[in-house]
Amino acid sequence: DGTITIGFTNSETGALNVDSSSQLNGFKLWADQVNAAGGISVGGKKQRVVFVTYDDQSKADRVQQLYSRLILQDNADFLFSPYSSGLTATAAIISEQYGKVMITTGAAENKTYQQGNKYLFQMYAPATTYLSGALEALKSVNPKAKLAVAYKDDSFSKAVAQAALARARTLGFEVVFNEAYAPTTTDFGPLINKIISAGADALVGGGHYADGATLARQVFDHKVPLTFLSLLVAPDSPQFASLGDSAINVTAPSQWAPQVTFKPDFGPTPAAFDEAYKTAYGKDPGYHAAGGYGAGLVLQHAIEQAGSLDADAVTAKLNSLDATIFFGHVKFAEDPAFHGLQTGHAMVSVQWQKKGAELTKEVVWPKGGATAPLAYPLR
Amino acid sequence: MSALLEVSGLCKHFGGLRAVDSVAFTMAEGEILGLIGPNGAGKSTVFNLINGVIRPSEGRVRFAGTEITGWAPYDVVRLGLARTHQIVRPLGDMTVLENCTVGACFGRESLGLAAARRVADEVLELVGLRDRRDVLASSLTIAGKKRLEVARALSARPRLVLFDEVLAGLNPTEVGRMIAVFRAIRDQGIAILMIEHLMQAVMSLSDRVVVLNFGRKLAEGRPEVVASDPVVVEAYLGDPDIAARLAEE
Amino acid sequence: MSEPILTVEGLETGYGEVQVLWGVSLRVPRARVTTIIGANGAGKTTSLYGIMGSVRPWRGRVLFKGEDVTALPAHAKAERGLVLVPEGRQLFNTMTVDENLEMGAFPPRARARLEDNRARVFDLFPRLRERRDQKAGTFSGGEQQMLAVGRGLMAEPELLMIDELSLGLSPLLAQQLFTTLKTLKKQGMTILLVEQNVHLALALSDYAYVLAEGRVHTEGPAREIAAHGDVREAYLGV
Amino acid sequence: MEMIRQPFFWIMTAVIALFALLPPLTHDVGLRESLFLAAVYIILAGNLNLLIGYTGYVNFGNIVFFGLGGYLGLWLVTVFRLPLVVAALLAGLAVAAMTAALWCRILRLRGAYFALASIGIAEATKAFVSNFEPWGGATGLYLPMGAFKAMGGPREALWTVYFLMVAVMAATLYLSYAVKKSKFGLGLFAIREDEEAAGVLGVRTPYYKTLACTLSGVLPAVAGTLFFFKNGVIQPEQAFDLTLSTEAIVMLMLGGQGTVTGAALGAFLYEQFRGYLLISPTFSSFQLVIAGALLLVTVLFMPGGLMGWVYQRWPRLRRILE
Amino acid sequence: MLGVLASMLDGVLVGAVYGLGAIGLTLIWGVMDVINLTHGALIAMGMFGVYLLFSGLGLNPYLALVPVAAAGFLIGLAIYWSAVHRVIGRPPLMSLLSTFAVNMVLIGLGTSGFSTSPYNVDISLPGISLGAYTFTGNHLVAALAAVAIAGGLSLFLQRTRLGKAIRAVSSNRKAAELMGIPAARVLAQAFGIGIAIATAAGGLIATLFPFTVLSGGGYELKSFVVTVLGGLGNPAGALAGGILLGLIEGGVTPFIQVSWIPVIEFALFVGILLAFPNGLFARRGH
Ligand SMILES: Nc1ncnc2c1ncn2[C@@H]1O[C@H](COP(=O)(O)OP(=O)(O)OP(=O)(O)O)[C@@H](O)[C@H]1O
Ligand SMILES: Nc1ncnc2c1ncn2[C@@H]1O[C@H](COP(=O)(O)OP(=O)(O)OP(=O)(O)O)[C@@H](O)[C@H]1O
Ligand SMILES: [Mg+2]
Ligand SMILES: [Mg+2]
Repeated sequence: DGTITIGFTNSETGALNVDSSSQLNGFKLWADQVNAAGGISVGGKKQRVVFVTYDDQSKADRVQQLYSRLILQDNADFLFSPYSSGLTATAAIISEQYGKVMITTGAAENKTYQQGNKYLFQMYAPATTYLSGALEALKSVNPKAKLAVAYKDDSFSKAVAQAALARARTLGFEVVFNEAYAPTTTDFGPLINKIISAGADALVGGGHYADGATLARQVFDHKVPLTFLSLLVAPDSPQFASLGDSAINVTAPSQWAPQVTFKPDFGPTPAAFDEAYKTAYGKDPGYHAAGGYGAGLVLQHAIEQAGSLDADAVTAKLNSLDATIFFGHVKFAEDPAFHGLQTGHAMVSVQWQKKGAELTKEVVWPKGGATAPLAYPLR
Repeated sequence: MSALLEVSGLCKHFGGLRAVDSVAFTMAEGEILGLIGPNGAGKSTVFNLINGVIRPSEGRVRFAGTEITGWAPYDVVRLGLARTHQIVRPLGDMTVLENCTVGACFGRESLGLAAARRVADEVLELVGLRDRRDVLASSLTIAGKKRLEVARALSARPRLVLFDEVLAGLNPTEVGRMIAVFRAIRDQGIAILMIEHLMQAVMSLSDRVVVLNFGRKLAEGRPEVVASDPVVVEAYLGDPDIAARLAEE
Repeated sequence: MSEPILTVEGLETGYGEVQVLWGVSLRVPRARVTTIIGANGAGKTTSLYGIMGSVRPWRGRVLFKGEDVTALPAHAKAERGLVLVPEGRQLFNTMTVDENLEMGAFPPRARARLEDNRARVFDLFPRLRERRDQKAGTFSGGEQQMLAVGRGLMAEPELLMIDELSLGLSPLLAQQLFTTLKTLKKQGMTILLVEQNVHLALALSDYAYVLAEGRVHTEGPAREIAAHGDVREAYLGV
Repeated sequence: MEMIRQPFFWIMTAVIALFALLPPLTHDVGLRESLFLAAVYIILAGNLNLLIGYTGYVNFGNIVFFGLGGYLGLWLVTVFRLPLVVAALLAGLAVAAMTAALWCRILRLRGAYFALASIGIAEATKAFVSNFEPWGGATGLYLPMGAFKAMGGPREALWTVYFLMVAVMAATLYLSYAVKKSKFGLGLFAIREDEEAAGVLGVRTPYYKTLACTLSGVLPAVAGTLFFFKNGVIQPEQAFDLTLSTEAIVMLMLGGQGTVTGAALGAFLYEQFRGYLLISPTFSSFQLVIAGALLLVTVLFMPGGLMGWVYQRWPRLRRILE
Repeated sequence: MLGVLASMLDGVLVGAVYGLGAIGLTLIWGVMDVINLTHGALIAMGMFGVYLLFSGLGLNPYLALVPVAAAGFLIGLAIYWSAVHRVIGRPPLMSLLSTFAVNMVLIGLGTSGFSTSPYNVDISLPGISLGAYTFTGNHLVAALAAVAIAGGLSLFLQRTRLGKAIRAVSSNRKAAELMGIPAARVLAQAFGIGIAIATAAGGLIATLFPFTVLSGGGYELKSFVVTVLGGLGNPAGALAGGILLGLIEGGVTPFIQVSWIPVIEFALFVGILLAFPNGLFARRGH
């Protein structure tokens, strides 16, 4: 028929709800624009995009059931992954056996790509690279900083933190505190007291939105004497501004920010995307939104190159893809040991800065793409 | 021949209360011993101590030549000592038959299911619950439940049964019938230790009677002797022709 | 004789599908002791529960002090002075003797005279005074019976119904209880008694009903019943 | 072996046959996936029945058997390269051993307190495993594709796992039936009704309880290995999900505790029902509300669960559908 | 050293709130032998109640507790009559099931209304500091409120007629009816009280930590622990249990990785259960 079906589950309910849904907005925006333009042209013929989605409740129980259904009942031509690394690994078993291309957005845990998958492609820069930018930024202002690392006890955050620790050592920081906290933590009092006791003056880590926002707020409430604070995921979301003073000068690694100045080989410019997103949803796009859009864009590009919906043809194009889009540089590892791992994309560091009464999110690292100098110290 | 049951220096304290205070007595094979005494004298507690529901503070219990002090109830039954509860404890959601089958399965001979059912049937016949065998135990009347207690205890094929006020709640005629049943049981060579407040039954059944008062043994001996013992009358039996005095205006 | 305090007309009820009562009619005159006797399973307890409403009547009427109370829940009847001391004690096992008695005096009308009644009960059963702080559940069978009756008296009953009064009581205590009932009767209390110690029961009562298979088999003045041939043979064991 | 002569034995066998044959004959993978989950639920509810339905001990921690089994199994497969079946069986035995050792003490607690303790155990285990590095801590264990290769590629592997799961389900059904019909079962029922009285009647209550609890752990553990092997990854949050524990209890009650049919039926219907709501476009956003409402209605108006209702309506079936 | 002291104090403050959170559960459980699985959902409901009154009407969160608790009481009555009454006295699992069902409905409505994303009540009262460590005013106030409510309730149960009636009904419903106690109504009120306190607790927690529709679950779990520490149906015990729990958490954190706290916590919980089968502060056995 004349349509291209893309199937995926997203976490409408459960722990991953927030991050997962902003990504969904990205997907939708992409699909709307494509369809407005008549669809994706496959061998000269325009085909419209339709989504089929189910709620996976952020749980593994039914993921395989749902992905089988997407492939077999709903005849999905292509797949997007569920949000988290665990669910993605589970879904991949199905997608792989039916040879369906699945673009992952979210699943940043490197392990996911070391299971010998052939049709799995990662949109985001892998977990291992998340915090290096933040640490370099810190080094530039305070090489002697006593570093505390506190991260959510889940696979993604843990992978990030471990990479960060390694990096910190090579950069010559003294790590005075290093602990994971339970994913459900809402009371960071005990943790914060320990960080104070450890005499740390810089804190990096975090996890996802809920815990990250809470941590930032309680660091502020407890008047922790920190000079530098960089957290995963949470500060990148526009919602973070609602924390008010607690948000000031908090930095975050970001897959993408509206201010970046990439020159796309295809697709919209960063500014154009930013614009479109604002008009569509009335709020700034976070990187999950951008990633979602990017995933669609990359898939579309590969399909058009291949000129067919055949999975292997599209896979070939994705394997050979090496281009820059509004989201940044995209290149997938071809080495079977970790096939599909994102190797091209580089991350930026953003920081919430107080401009008069306004809180604005500025890119502060790398210096090249920076829109404002790093504000230091924290308070 | 050595005694079947031998209780010596038995004591049980609840906090300050000496519920049972150095009680001692013995029973021979196939004997019927009546255990009487005022309410709260410690009779049921003695039962609990004998079959191991609670551990004695002091004293020893020997049964069939084995020291069973502090044994768990389920081991005591396997040795052939079964009991009933004064405050009935039917297995409510199981049928009358199933209740007795449990008794037989895990009793002295620990029978298989089929054999156990046969035993259970016989016993139910004996106590006159045969026609109720398939109703839920919870739907029996109090007296019915007491009969069930008797049946369950007998299903274990015991050498000694402890009956705790199983005649209470029967009217004199029904009591008469149960007395016959008890005789039948005894004729099977099963010894009976029974707590009763119904003198009619105690007198006509018991070979010997032990009287408890405030946890201590007050008297012991042949029924008619004990019954005429002024101490017992004063503490327990009271006025024989009370009925007359109630009737007169 | 004054009009009865309690009248039961053609009461029918049972459990689940099983019908137990097949039209029981009773009249309980004021300031008298009335007795119900009958074999096990005859339906005595069920009748009392039917009257209280603990078992819902299927057919028939219950009139208390002239008022039709058939449909009222048990607690409403207790508030009107219709009190049952149930078979098998039914104490508040996790509460102390004192608290049990106090709960007996829950209805407003009884609350007022709580202290006097408590004193009266304690005189009746000194054992309860000695053990006022013991948990009811750990009482001996007979002690529980004392407490059950005592709790009933706490409720300022106008009609006191007792199921198996002497069940589990030592002869001496049973005698004492019956004597107490006699005094209560003299004081003008109305009593409906279910009792297996038929001799004492009939001796105490003025009027008696014999229940068999859920029907009233015979009724009449206690003396006549006691003398009645097949009653003697069926229930008095002679 | 007079079990064979009972009609119910053949009814069970027929149902199992349907599970085993329908998907391959229809080549319907969707059906397979749905029946797979149903089988898992039946295993959970069915074994739980041994403890709750037969013995009267409410175990909120039943998911621990499943989760631990999964971890042990995947660990054996990934680290020691053991074949799946061997790993699964070993996991089952290991869990049984742990249960026998640990739970016999817990089982001294009565009623509500046992329920509480079981929750405690579930949470403690989960928290422990998320910190236990040999098992990947919070990251969990990922299964290399190689493991599937050994079984002739993912496609075949998933089919094999499905059949294995059906086998475990069969074992569950036969086991609960055999127990119910046995002297052992009678003892358990006695304990459920009144533990003191059971003891006085000669039932060795401590041993029986421990045995029942241990038995109820073996097959879920085996199932756990299979389930997470199929998922390709196991993580604490998924392995020790207390909600699933509670849901298992719900299924049991829904079908009618103490009956083999009830446990199975309850589990099956619950799975189908939740599955349907989840994918149905109209309900999906309200699926919880609807599921809840319907459950409530069933509980209130079918106290004995489905089987309770059936027995009331057709008393004769009590003899046939155990 | 100061650090240890500080985190123990923090623990006590939070613990008091845990205690309050558990009271509703332990009360209902002890009184009518109902394991109320809606507890968590209703704690969450309390959180959102305060949140709405605060961010919507700008009502002071602590004042908002009053209407929230009142609403909680009514909701409690509603749940009792609709879901609990018919299953009471049936095998304990029945009530477990019906409350679980209601819980599903509540959570379902909650998620469709607020999704599962976090909210918070944005006030911070001036706190006090101890060296580098700060105790927020919110914690102090919450702890005090918790103690007050718990104290009031246990007085109510021990002293008042209704209180005793509640215990009587829980001990023997049939007898209570015969003694003129309207059992059903009494139970309904007990349930209502339990829920009112649960929602109030939720409201207090909302002033301390951010929350989602699902947050209640975590506190429900802690409530189970606290219930055991404190003994079934014993509010004062629950409070003590809660504080103890907080103290333990605070006491161990300085010495172990925080991610190990749950392990310690629940292992300890099971241990205590085995050592004191009727709860640490149990006054009446069960
Ligand atoms: N668990 C317990 N805790 C405290 N006191 C107890 C306990 N069990 C029994 N008692 C007390 O011990 C005494 C003896 O109780 P027991 O049941 O043996 O009396 P009994 O002789 O059987 O009386 P009855 O003829 O009324 O049954 C009673 O006063 C009772 O209150
Ligand atoms: N809860 C119940 N469920 C079902 N049937 C019952 C129940 N209680 C009593 N019955 C039945 O009702 C009938 C009458 O019982 P009831 O208790 O009224 O007899 P009763 O005259 O009090 O006997 P008893 O002298 O033994 O107390 C009996 O056949 C009994 O089996
Ligand atoms: Mg006794
Ligand atoms: Mg009766």
